[in-house]
Amino acid sequence: MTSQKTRDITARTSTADRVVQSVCPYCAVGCGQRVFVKDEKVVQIEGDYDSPISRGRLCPKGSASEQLVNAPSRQMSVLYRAPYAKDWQHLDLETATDMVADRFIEARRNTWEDTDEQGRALRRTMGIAGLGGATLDNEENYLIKKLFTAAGAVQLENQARI
Amino acid sequence: MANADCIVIQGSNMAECHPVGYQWVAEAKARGAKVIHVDPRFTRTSAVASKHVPIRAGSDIVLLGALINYVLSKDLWFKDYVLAYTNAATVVGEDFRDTEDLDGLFSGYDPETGQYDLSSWAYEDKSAGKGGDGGSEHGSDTSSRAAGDQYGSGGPAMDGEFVQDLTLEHPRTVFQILKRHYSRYTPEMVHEACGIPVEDFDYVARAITENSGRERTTCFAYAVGWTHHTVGAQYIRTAAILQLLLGNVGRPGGGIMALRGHASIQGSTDIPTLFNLLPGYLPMPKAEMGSLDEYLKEVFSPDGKGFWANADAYTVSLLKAWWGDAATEDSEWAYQYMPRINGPHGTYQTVMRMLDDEVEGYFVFGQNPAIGSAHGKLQRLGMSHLKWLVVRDFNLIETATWWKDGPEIATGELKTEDIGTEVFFLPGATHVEKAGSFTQTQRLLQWRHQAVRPPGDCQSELKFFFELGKRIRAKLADSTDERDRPLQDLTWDYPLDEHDEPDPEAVLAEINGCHLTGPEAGTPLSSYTQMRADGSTAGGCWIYTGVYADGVNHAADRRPGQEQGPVASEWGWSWPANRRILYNRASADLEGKPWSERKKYVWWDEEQKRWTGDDVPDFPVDLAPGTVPDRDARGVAALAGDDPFIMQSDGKGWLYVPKGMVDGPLPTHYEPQESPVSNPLYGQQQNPTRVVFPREDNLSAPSAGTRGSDVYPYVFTTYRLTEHHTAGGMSRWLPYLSELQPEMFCEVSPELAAERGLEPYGWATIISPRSAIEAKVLVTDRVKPLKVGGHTVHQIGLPYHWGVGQDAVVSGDAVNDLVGVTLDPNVQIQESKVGSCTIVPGRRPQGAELLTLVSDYQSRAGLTPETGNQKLTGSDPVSGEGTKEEN
Amino acid sequence: MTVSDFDDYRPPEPPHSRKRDGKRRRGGSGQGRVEPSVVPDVAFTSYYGRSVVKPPPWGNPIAVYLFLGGVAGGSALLGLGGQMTGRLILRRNSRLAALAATGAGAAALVVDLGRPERFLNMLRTIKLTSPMSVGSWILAAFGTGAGVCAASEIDRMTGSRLPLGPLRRVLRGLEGPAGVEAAVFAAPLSVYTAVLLSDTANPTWNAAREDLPLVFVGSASLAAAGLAMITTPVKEAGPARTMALLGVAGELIATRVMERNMDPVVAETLHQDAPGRMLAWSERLAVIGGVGVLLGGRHRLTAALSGVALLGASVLTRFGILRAGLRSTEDPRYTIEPQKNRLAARRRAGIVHDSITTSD
Amino acid sequence: MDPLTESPDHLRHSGHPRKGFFTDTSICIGCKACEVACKEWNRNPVDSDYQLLESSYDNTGELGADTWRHVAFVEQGREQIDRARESGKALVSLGIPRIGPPGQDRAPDLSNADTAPPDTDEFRWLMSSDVCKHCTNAGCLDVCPTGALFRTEHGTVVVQDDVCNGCGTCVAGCPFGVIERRSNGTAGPKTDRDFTPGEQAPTRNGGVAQKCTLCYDRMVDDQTPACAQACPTTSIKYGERENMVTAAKERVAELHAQGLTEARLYGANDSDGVGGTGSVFLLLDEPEVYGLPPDPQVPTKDLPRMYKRAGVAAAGMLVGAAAAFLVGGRN
Repeated sequence: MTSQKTRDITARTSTADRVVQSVCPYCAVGCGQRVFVKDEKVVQIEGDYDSPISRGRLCPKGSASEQLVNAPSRQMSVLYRAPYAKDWQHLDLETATDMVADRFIEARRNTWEDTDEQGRALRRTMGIAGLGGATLDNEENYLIKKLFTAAGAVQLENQARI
Repeated sequence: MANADCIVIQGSNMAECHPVGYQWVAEAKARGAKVIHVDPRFTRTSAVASKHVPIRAGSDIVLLGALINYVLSKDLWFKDYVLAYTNAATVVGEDFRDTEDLDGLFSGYDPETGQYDLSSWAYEDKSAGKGGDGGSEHGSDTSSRAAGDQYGSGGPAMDGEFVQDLTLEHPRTVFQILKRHYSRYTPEMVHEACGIPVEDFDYVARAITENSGRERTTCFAYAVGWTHHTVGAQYIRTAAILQLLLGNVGRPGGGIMALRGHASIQGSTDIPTLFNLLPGYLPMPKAEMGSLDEYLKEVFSPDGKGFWANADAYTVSLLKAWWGDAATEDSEWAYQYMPRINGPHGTYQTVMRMLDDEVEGYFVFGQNPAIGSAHGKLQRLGMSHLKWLVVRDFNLIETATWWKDGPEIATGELKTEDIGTEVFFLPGATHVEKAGSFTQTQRLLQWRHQAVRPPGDCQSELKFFFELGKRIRAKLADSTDERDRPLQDLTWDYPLDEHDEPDPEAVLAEINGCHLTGPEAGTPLSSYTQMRADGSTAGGCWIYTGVYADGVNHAADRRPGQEQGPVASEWGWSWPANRRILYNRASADLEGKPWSERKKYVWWDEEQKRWTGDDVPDFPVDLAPGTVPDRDARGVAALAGDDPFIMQSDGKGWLYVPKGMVDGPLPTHYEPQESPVSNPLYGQQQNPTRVVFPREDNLSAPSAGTRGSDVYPYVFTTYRLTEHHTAGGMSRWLPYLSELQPEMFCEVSPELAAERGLEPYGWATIISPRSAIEAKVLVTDRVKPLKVGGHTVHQIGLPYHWGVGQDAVVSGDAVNDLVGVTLDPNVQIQESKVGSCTIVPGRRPQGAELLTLVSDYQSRAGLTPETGNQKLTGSDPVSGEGTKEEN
Repeated sequence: MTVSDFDDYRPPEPPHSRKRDGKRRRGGSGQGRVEPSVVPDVAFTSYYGRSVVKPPPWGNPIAVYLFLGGVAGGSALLGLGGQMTGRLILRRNSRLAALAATGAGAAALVVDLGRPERFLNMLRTIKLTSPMSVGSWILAAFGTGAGVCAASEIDRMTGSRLPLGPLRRVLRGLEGPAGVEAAVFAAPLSVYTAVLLSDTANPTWNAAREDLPLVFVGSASLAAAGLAMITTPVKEAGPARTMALLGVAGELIATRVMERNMDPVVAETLHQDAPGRMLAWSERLAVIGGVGVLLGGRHRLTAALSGVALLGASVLTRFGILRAGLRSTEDPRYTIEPQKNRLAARRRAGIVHDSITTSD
Repeated sequence: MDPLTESPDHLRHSGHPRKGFFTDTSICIGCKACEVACKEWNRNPVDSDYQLLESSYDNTGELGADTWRHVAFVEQGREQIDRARESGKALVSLGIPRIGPPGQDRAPDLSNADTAPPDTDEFRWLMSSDVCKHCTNAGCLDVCPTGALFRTEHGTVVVQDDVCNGCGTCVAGCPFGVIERRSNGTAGPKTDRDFTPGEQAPTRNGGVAQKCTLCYDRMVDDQTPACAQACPTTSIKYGERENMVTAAKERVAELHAQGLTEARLYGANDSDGVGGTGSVFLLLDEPEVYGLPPDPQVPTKDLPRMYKRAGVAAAGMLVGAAAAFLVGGRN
């Protein structure tokens, strides 16, 4: 004797509004993922059968991708810690981006090196550094490298060396 | 890998770190392949391997060298392959001296600089009749120390013609040098240095040699267990030599597979966020490369063979992509807009500079250096010297919060109210909230489509950095300062979607490149062979050219795997030119026939007069076997029909590296920076060219036999667990993963537990010369004490995922606090896989007493910044000098 | 665990939930609780000493229900006896006791449900394979009869002041048949809980399946009789005294038989720790109550005190049996050893077709 | 087979073959992807106070209301390996039944098989992903009073969350210790919104018996259960139960042929105490090593006898009561 609810049961993968093909964000095997979206929320992420790399399988981290996206402790607003402050304060995104741009320009001016001691051109700043990239997209890394190089900020590194 | 007959997993815990990749190993094993796991610990990989061989951390080159010796001395090498496709027959110049002659040093060592002059390693030049040069100018140049990959994916330029002896009998052939170099790497030496019993060595040696040759192939897989050493790059070289000798490169089920830890870590070296590289492994300009011509001369030799000879086209196309119309022939294609490097500016050097207050601002995106980088304390202290810090992540990782809850706050070394660093935490978008491509470990680009919009303030890096660039450019729009010209002239106008997000496909199209002039102006390039050095093409990363051929995003190709053959070339796009196995010309013999039916992959089709097979041939498609190039030909045209290694400047697989590696043409065993064992092979204890940082805050433990080495008698080795991701930023905040591995622990053998009175699942404190951490104790037979050189070496396993903070679901002490900073000279990667420590029962002290504990042990061992940091330890350090004078 | 001076610097570790303590246990129970040695002991073949079967989430209310169900059943029988032999006080008191015990017992049952608001789902279906389902229907049927009887008694006690109107005649008319109906379900009510416990994978309860019903009817009888001896004057309590003695004798004998029929390893659980002490005291109280009835049953105070002792004995029996069963799941030995033994015995007897472990 | 309890021919057949798992522990890498994939799909709460469980790499301990897949980790030395080999060999020599035509049912004689295959170390680390057995004769289902537990058209055993009233009888009825009542006391803010960044997912079905559904909701839409889909090495296989049993038998024969006499099947025998299980396992040691019962029996197997004994007892009580009035009435 089953209840109506039981008789109506269906998988939320079947009722999703759309399924989007993606790639696992954790390690470099590059397992295929299917992202199921319902009401503009990610309701399930599972392996993509079609992927010849992973054939639908995922490791525990890949299987936890939905929780990565919908993590209970995920931060979704900008936080700012002023010099010597004891705690965070909120800041709107516009202001924060603008402040970072100002600081970028200022640090670049402060620490610009035109030439080395032998007079050879350096055209760079050693006052700005960047770290990251191994979890980013190629397109993102490309823009970062392009911007940093054009700005003369050469100290850009990522996990590949860590 | 599924095609391999024997798989050696060494320096990687593949089943734990790449479970899904491991399915191919499991499949191979189910088909009867032998799987051998060489690792200090018995891990989940060992549990499903055919055999586990425990090894002392940091002694892998002895094992691999002994396997080379086994193959050579038992005459088990694949003769046709080696003669045809490697540089075995090439004769090395007479000035070369091996480590056998100089007790652990090669010729050319300069004790003043701690570096090699590479000139004596060169091949014998036909025309000169003696040691060819071409290396000397590199060798003497300090900034070439930056990295081996300075020279792109294919190694440095080689000029001239070299003497060969196909009988291999000339004593200075690479083959004979190799034989002699590894002659003392015997099974007994393996036992002595690695703690591997002779029977186990025999097992491995038989397994790989019986499973190599025409009919069978053996595959090696490694990960950071090999790279995280002061001789890391040479670990991989050793395996490469072995694989070349066995004929296992460029063939199905062969090769050396790098197992990388991050979704796009391959991509982030292809399109590098690295100080020393430009996209496509073009080197970053150095101070002495004042003009584009000088730059290009350094990058490639126009007389060399292969595809690197076109580096001028790749470089100009890159400059055109970045500076568009401002890149003209007259302006040297805007070469002068490029900043120059004049030394290693790696992340560890940057941290040292932070400590010296020379760095104002630091962007950290998707990384957690406070936990994940070696010597966590230096990282955090470094950040406390910054003016501003931008952290972009999903969660409040320790790198964002060290100023209020880091370990240094607890010890009193830092006070929140005294830290002047401004910290911006900017939330990032997850992989489903943005579109873009990842490049996985086998060079395959796969596009991710956007599923949902990022919530709240979350932004993709693409959006953030595009926006940042826009603002910087706007603020500098009116500047007349020459130094701002590169920013003003930068091409920075990507189409936006309805949410003002830059279109990632447009960026991919720029990376792919397009024709700028002629009838095809504006159409995407379909291959890097179309790139020109005359400004008629643009392209941001030549090796990725073709991914956007015909205006189609091939990274997004998704023909289901089940509808395709085993190579599945219509899923994603792999560089270069969608090839799945590099150098696959080597899967066929000299005549272009497959070495065997069982292992056929790419072959010469006599009727169609072209290369064909399961994969895209990694070779000029119509270059017939047996073709002999013109003497004067250069570049691709200079390739012979039997030069499968098309990216190497001589088209051969390199057993011996005359240029490109700064710490030796052949891999040689050196002990780690910290080791309880004396180098059993040479008087030279450690890699003489390793990069050291002798500082009060970066002390090293004394090596075996020196004063105080008994204070830190145990070896620790670090690793990852399946359930977590590196420094935990993407796993310790997830309850489902945190509950599976909730607490920091250490793994010790029952013998060590008994020796130190450690209680199972009780607490222990592990003390290194840098810091002390606490961990729960897992007493297990999976860690075995090894008999090395007559005494017992205890190893302690430490997973490095945890960190001290308040925001994560689970936290714990960070292993990287124990690790010091000493780097591999080729690639500037730190030695975090092995170090010296001691262990005591119980929890560690809190607050300032922690510092007291650490300094107690330091003074007991008599540590000074010089300890362990002498580069030369050989019996006769002058001999290196002497050789140099002979030159 | 404190082995370092520095341990004191730390805040105490957070207390673990009970469940986690259960998960956390390790070490072999084959050798009892061993001190942790340097190498974790894996000689005893269990998975880190964790239980194989789980204890049902049954707390004290269930033990109370077991007890009250017995009291209700026994009381209904006394009530019917009183009805048939004209012992009006005994009838009244027993009927009231039956209803009160049923009501309180049902309440205890509901309280222990994970979703009390869904208690009516118990009557959603009839399943013979489920003693709980069968029991729910028994309880419902019994409750109906007992309710009618008690309502009638209450009405009489209040001098027919209940606003029943014409229903009073119906009530009076149904009273007699209802008493019979309740009595029909009385014994099943007292006994089904034994099947409920035994029809499980619980080592103790399942091993006791042959004789636990006898123990439970004994316990029910002596409890109901004990209650009647408290509530009812000695004059009318004669049958209760007899029933008490029969109950005591029945329970004492049945318990011994039960133990003898149980797997010797599992039988240990009836003697260990708190449940063991409860069962031992239950026996003592039963004996004391019985002796009290025999020697002073006609003395009002002695009878009442004996009644209390008997009620106590029944309460302790129920708590003891319930808790012994719950405890038996904590140590995997009580699951694994008997199973291994019976498997080996079957194999020795040439029965090899029914093993869950097979070689192909 | 007892008419009171279920048997294979009592399964409701509606054109659907019976589905099940085959968990081949010999290729399990202990990655726990199954545990996570299961929790993700079924929205099960965390089952942990975030401390080491002192059981090798196992930190979830056992199956329960919140953990429907559980990976066991067992570290063993030479002596235990030898014991496992011996017990496996003994099993073969018993001539334990095989299903199939008689006559050809003898396995290759392994009594003299080499018990030390060449590559085996002195040490091994067993990993095994446990799950609800979906028994042919399911104790939990039998004893459920509300009908909340039901046999699906795929032959699996599933709890209807909206029917169960949390009486807990099924918990006692399961011989494998699988099913459990979910406690209400999960920490964290109570919310109904799921799949929302920055918010704790709600804990559903508190107070209700919970266990593996073999992803019934996925199965009705012809999808593979989450754990089997995730499993990187196909240690967890899913399909028609008949095929699973066949695959299991082939695999164990293969391992035996390699000299691995310790390999054995668990749950593939339809004549066992629970009529065979829907989830079949290949184990490398005795079941209790993995926390599995060595000889489980569905409790309802003895139910007719128990009812009979209860009848005797009830009759005794009635007789006693009657006697009380007859005897007691006189005094």
